[in-house]
Amino acid sequence: MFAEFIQYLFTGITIGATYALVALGFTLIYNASHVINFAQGEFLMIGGMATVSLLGMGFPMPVAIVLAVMLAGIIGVALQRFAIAPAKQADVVTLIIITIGASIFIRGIAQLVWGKEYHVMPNFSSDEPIRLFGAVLNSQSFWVLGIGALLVVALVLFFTRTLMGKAILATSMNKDAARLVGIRTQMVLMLAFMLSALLGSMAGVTVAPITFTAYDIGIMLGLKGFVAAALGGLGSGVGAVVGGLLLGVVEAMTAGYISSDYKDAVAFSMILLVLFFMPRGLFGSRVVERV
Amino acid sequence: MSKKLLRRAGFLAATLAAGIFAGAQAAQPIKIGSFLSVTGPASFLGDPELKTLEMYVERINEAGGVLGRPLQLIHYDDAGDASAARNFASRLVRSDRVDIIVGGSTTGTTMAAVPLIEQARTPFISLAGAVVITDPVKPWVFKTPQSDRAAAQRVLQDMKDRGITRIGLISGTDGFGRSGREQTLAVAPEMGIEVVADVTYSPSDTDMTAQLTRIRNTPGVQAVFNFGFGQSPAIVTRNYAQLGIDLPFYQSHGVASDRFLELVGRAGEGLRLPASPLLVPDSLPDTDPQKRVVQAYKSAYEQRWNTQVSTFGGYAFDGLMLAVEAIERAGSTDREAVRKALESIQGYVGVTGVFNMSPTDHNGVGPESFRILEVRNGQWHLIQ
Amino acid sequence: MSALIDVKGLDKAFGGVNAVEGLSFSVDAGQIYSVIGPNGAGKTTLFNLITGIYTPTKGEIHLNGESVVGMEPNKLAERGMSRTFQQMQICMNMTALENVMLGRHLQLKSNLLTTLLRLPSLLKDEEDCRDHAIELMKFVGCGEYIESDASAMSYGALKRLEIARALAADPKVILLDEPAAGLNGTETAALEALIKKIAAQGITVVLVEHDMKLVMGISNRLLVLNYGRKLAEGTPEEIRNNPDVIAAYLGG
Amino acid sequence: MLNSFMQMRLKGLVILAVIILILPLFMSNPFHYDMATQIAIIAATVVGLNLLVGYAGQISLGHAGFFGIGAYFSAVMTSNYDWPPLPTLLLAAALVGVIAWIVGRPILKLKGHYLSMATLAVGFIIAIIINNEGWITGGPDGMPVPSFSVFGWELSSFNQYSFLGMEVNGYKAWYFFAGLLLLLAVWVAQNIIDSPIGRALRSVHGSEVAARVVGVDTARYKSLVFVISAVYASLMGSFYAHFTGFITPHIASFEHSIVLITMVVLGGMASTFGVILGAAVLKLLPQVLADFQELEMMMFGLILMLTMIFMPKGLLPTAQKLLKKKMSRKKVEEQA
Repeated sequence: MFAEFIQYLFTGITIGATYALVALGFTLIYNASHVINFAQGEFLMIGGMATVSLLGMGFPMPVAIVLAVMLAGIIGVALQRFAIAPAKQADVVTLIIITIGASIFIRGIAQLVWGKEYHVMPNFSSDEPIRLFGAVLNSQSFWVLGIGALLVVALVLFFTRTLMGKAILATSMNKDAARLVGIRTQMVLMLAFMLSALLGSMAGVTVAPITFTAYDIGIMLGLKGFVAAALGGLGSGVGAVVGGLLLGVVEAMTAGYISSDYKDAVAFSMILLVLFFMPRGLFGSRVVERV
Repeated sequence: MSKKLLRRAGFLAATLAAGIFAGAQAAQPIKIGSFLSVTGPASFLGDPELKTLEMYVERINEAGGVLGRPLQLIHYDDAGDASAARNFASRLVRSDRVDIIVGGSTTGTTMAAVPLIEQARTPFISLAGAVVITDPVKPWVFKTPQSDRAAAQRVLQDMKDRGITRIGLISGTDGFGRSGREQTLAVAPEMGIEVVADVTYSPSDTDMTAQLTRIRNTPGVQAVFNFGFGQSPAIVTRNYAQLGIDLPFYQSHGVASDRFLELVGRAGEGLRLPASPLLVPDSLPDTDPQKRVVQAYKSAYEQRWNTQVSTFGGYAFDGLMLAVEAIERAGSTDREAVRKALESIQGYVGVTGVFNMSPTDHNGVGPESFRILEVRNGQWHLIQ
Repeated sequence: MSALIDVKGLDKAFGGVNAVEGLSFSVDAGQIYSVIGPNGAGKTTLFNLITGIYTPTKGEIHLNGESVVGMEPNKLAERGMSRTFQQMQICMNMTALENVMLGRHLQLKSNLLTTLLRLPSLLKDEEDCRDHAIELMKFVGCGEYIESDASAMSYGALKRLEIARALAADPKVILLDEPAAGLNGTETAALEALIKKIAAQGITVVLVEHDMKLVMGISNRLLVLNYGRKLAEGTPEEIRNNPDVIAAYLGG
Repeated sequence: MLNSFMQMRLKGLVILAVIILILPLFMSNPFHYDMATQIAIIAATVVGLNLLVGYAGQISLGHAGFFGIGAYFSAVMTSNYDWPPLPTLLLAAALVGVIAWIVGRPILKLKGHYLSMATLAVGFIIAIIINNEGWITGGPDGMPVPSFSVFGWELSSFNQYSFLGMEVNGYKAWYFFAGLLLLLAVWVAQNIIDSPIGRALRSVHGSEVAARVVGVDTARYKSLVFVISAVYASLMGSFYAHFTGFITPHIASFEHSIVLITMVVLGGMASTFGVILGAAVLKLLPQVLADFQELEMMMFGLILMLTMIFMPKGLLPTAQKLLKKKMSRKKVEEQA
């Protein structure tokens, strides 16, 4: 019984950690620009696919990963520069549609370049599963959790200890004021998109050995990331992490104990329920309407 | 790439122009229509299917065509979306006025097109699996893959031969998995097998450990059967190995491709599945009538496309060949005559099996055409 | 004469900081009543509390003898409360005239059926509404904008348009939040005349304003706020001579 | 003045009717009618969605769910229980209206992206139920739907009808029927927009606070427009099901919701005729791009992205603006 519970819990936490990283990507961009970037999932895809294809070219894994993540970062900057920045006067929905268009475009190119097939990526370390309290865990799960935790810590340090990070925070709070004190807000926005792309692609690389990777893997993971971000409260880093983990665990528990058919439905009902009582998610800021 | 794009644009303009000034047809080609899921979640079906059709239409035309007329392949990509499939089928029968349709990668896309094609009275050979496509029989609809019921029967038969009577079932919530699950649940009691655990996963799931743990903890399970297609069964297989479940493990024909072996790696050792002989052409005994056909298709495909052959391309091969055979037998493209000819095909040796069509059986292949394969040392191995 | 608006012991805290604290005052019907005070004194917060945009942390608000604490703004509008905003709230996706017609929302008797089928009763109603709105636009001095989109209007005109919208609801009391802010001398003079005209119709006017000349000239009574508390209340004469007010305003 | 306004309202409707009448001159085969009919039905759906998104400014990423309920309710009841199509379709719409009202009340309190999230969740849950309850819906592989019929008169695109002595093909009959539906949908939508209710809705978008202080019960109006747009979706879902003859859960999916809202934004929010254009463009684009095969997806994404970047107000409003500019320039030149 206990082993079963631990098994579900770990399954949920592993996948939840991925959701959390995607959700953090959403949060970063949301904070800097109030845009919901529906192309966020594509960064995961690029991370995974580029790594696989670089491995195929004979690069050693660490190099392949670094190059893949850099590629994603460049695409993130390009997305901001060429798709979001020219349309800054647009409506919220219009921006959503632009990011959806961008995600279809990126996916279309990935399909041309990398083909439609699913690809295997080897585990970072051993293939041997690890046994813990009677549960069996993929060693890669620990990589996912470890790298996830590391990225979160790095992000916290970045925002609290570096000038760049503080500039992003300032821009998110008040764009005009930030501009007045000499912050180049366009730079900051680009930086936010780049960071978010780096996060997403790292998530994509670390989960690829568990989930396989293909040109269209970003759709669902991106959507789940958005769900996690909204659950935790848009704009809240803690919210993104908690939302992601919670979503993953609820899915795994439902699949294990209740019904795998209605796993996603249970997760979505939970979100509705949370939003009924906390209209800004679990950790969303309680802003006062100013008139 | 821009050159390719330009050529494409030119081609588009030409087709548009041809559509507008319809009429200027010199050689009166036989029009083979097709809508396939070349992109999207079912692209692993549609992609080899399209490659096969393109390649063999080329080959047939090089050899002088059919009835002295060249074949013209008109193809659209439905991306796995049933509404798109229906619209493209509409375009094929109403705008392109094709003589016969070979297509429909999934049951969903096939069934969405069926009412329209039936009304338009155009022969249609589907490449999708579910039993509902040809049961009950629809006058104009045929199909080449063995039905999912046949697959279930074949797998359960093999289990029974090994003395297994209580199994756990795990299936996808997509069309293939759903229909497969229903057929398995329906067939099991007839064959004296009890399904004691029955769980599902969604095609977008990235981890099935929870579902498998549930099966493992169900008392009395002697074997596990995964009915699904796409990459999900590969994840199931890896999770299965990870959890260290040492019960016999079966997959369906939905993953019968070499690609699957690559995805699962060592985790696939020992699993069995029903498949066409395409995966093990050289292990077939020389007396097997399919051996020659299968070997020829495999080598031709792999040479032309420089990629591994898959069972799904085989469905398209059989579909096209049955269409050609029927047109030749009918001596014309008269639709009713072609339909009748299709119904009368007996003993046609294809890649998938030996087809015996009749007015009451528009599929023509049964469970016996499946071979049971086992993965040994990362290779398919024929179980005699 | 009984009080139209009666406020007792009003508190409003934002995250532990009191924007309004222990405030009590009352406004008699027919008065022009002004609220003044330095920036951040809680004037706009007070308006938001009275009109139901914010819910007070503590305290009572009575409108015409009825307790209205926690009531939605639209319910207050039904009871004759109307207002304008410091940061103007104009529907830029509509024409100027439609903005004023919106103000008559509560006076219209349309229902879903008459709307869907566009029955004659609806058309008649709409025509009356339109005529009334045109009259009001002329009344506030926006006559030349009747055919314009709201987005095409000047700042000063929009300020008057907002007043027209507030008047369209046939209110008992109208709350004007800094109507003179950003206006030039001539415009302010016109505004003063307008406020007097409104008051002359028997509508109670509550005013938040920085322009002392304007306020002292038209108000019957004044309330002075400082840091969310009442500093003084009285006639313009009393306020002018109040030592606390002088100290606060001269930075004592 | 009211008269000239009335005329303006009618002008749009008349132009639309004329387009529907002339279009057959350019359609050479049943497939064209097939596409045109679907465009009309989907356009009517987005005309309803536009009331919610374009006019009231409330984003719904789950509208395909309501479309799906309408389609499946009609399909299941008419095929499994032999209910007559017309009452079934109306009942479905009423049912969807009630569902939308119940879920709308709490979720419309949410703002911005949280509302998107909640509507997305509602749509997803509906799609999951349709997908999972295969015993009644046919599951992911879908189910066939009988033809539409009223009082024993069957409307099928494969029948032949004689009308005033003319022989009319079924597909043409369906086309004109769908055209009529679209005209009706537009007429009703315009009646709503150009009324106190419509004004209240637009004010919710323009300034919700302003709306509230002039007495608009914004919660009630948001619910109302949510219900109206859901009923539109349900009705058109039912017609779509009867017309196409086969439906799969895809029509209730998140992807389809995205397609619907994209039609609104692409065509032009708060422009009834714009969203019809949006529906036509988005429905025809895959047919046009079909010949590009593997480039199709990339091109679709690129076109969508570029259009929205350079015409953020949508196709029709941008075109109108350009036209107006040109006209006024001409006027200036003439005067000079």
